[in-house]
Amino acid sequence: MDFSQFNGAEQAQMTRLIEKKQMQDFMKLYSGMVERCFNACAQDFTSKALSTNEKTCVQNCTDKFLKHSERVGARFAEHNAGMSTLAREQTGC
Amino acid sequence: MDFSQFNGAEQAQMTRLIEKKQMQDFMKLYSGMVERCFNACAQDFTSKALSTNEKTCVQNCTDKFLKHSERVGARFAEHNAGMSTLAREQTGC
Amino acid sequence: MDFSQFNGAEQAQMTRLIEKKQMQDFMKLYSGMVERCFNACAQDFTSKALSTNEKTCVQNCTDKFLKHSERVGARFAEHNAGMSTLAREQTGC
Amino acid sequence: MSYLFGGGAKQDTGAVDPVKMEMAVAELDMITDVFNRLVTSCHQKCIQPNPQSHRYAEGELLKGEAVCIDRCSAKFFEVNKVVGERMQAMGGTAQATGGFGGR
Amino acid sequence: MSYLFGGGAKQDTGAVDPVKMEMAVAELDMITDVFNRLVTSCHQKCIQPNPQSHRYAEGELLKGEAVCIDRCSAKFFEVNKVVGERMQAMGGTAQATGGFGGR
Amino acid sequence: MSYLFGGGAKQDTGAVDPVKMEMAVAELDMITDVFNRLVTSCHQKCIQPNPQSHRYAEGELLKGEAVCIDRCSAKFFEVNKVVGERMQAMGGTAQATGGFGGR
Repeated sequence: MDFSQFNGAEQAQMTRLIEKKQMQDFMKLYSGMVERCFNACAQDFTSKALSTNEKTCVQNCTDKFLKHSERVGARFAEHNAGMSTLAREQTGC
Repeated sequence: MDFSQFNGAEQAQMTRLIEKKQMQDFMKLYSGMVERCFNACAQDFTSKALSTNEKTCVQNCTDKFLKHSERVGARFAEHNAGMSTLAREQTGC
Repeated sequence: MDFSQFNGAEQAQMTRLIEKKQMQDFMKLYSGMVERCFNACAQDFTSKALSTNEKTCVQNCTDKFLKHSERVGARFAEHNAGMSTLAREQTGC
Repeated sequence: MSYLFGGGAKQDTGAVDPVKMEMAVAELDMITDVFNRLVTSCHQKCIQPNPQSHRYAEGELLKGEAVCIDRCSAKFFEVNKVVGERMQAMGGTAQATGGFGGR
Repeated sequence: MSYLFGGGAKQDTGAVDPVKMEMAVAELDMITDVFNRLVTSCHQKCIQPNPQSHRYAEGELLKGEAVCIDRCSAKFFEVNKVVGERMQAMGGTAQATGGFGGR
Repeated sequence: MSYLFGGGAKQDTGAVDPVKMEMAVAELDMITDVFNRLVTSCHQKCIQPNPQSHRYAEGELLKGEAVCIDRCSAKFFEVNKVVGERMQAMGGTAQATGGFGGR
């Protein structure tokens, strides 16, 4: 996203909106991970407590998912940076 | 959620927001149930009318899903009540 | 949706809201199609470039999905028109 | 999705009633939510019965697919009606009438 | 979903703090998001283990289904707690405490 | 997700243009929507090829998983580009250029 055509007031409002969106995204990441790791790891419903195996599975699932998201985020950022450079070269701006 | 630190104006606005969210949640429950029960029950596309079996299936699916949601909601409320009590005991508030 | 009980100011605001929603829906259609066609067509992760087969698959998937949405939209509009007519006949308005 | 919304006309201007607007927005949201679920469900039922093997050999809707979409949509509307009736029967305050915003 | 929200009382009126409201709305959104995921997950685990063959022969919750829902919910709360701890351990700024808005 | 957004600088203040803000918010929403779908799709393709049998024996990304994620992301960007071109070809007004908000 390129905010260079935004004036000061617009940039300030955009910053607030991005912060709000980041908080929402963080919470969605969190609840999405709960659902994902629950579905992958909780298999036995003859007991109401997590077994040791299930708990380890949830911990690994969480760690791995966070590392996955981070790596995908790095590729995404590179791609966007590449697109911006390309656009600048093509338009001469 | 604990609104005890909210002043009157804030509580009033929060009440309006919660009512709005409840309406949205209700509508999402409704459309989610249509999708879920359609996917579970509509299997035969050689006809455009629901068969008697399909219709019964949709009715049972709806009834069961509502009872399921209600039971999950009761467990959820108990859990949240327990967490609040625990937090009060730990913090002494 | 029936806006006949809306006054001018309300209609104007509603029109803006509908335009905003259409833009959001369009973007969701777009990203949903990317996900769908990616999942259906990208199968081989021994290479980072799309194969010719995969690319053709994505093109066909996109074309077909757009035609599918259009046809479903036509049925949906007919259904809603039918419901409105029925309601008018029943209520005499 | 312009085909979803008509629009009557009553040209006296006036103040905007926020509650009325909120209800209208909620209705609008529900209509598009239902529409999106209809698109997804019938795509699964009619276009992608076997996602693993399906390779999208052509971009046209096949005759059988088009017929399936029509029947699938009709069944979806019926399910919508049945679910709405059931929710009302169970004491829900559903205003659902089997239409999606149609009055 | 009225059972999700209690509400204390402190009756001095005053100005609305927009940041406080935004935090409260975000928390509210997260609670309902988690609740909806809980409903979906336990429905999959307890009611629809085999969607293809399941034809919904009755509208009541069977005894085994009810027991499964209770255990499934309890496990889901535990998973919620473990994920929250793990995110904090990995340097996340998660305020998650194992509750959903409970303090 | 701070890595997604850069931010130029042009310090003259002024009035906020609501249409411009709305376009920017819509673009922001689309970027995060695409990003979330990318995360989910590549998680399915690379980390959870068989959810039933997968028990998460370790919390690290395995070498093969990391390589898969890189290739999966690259393919996803290509699919994004092809879908955007196709929508334009079919008369869509898509401003999609193969980037996600990159200009």
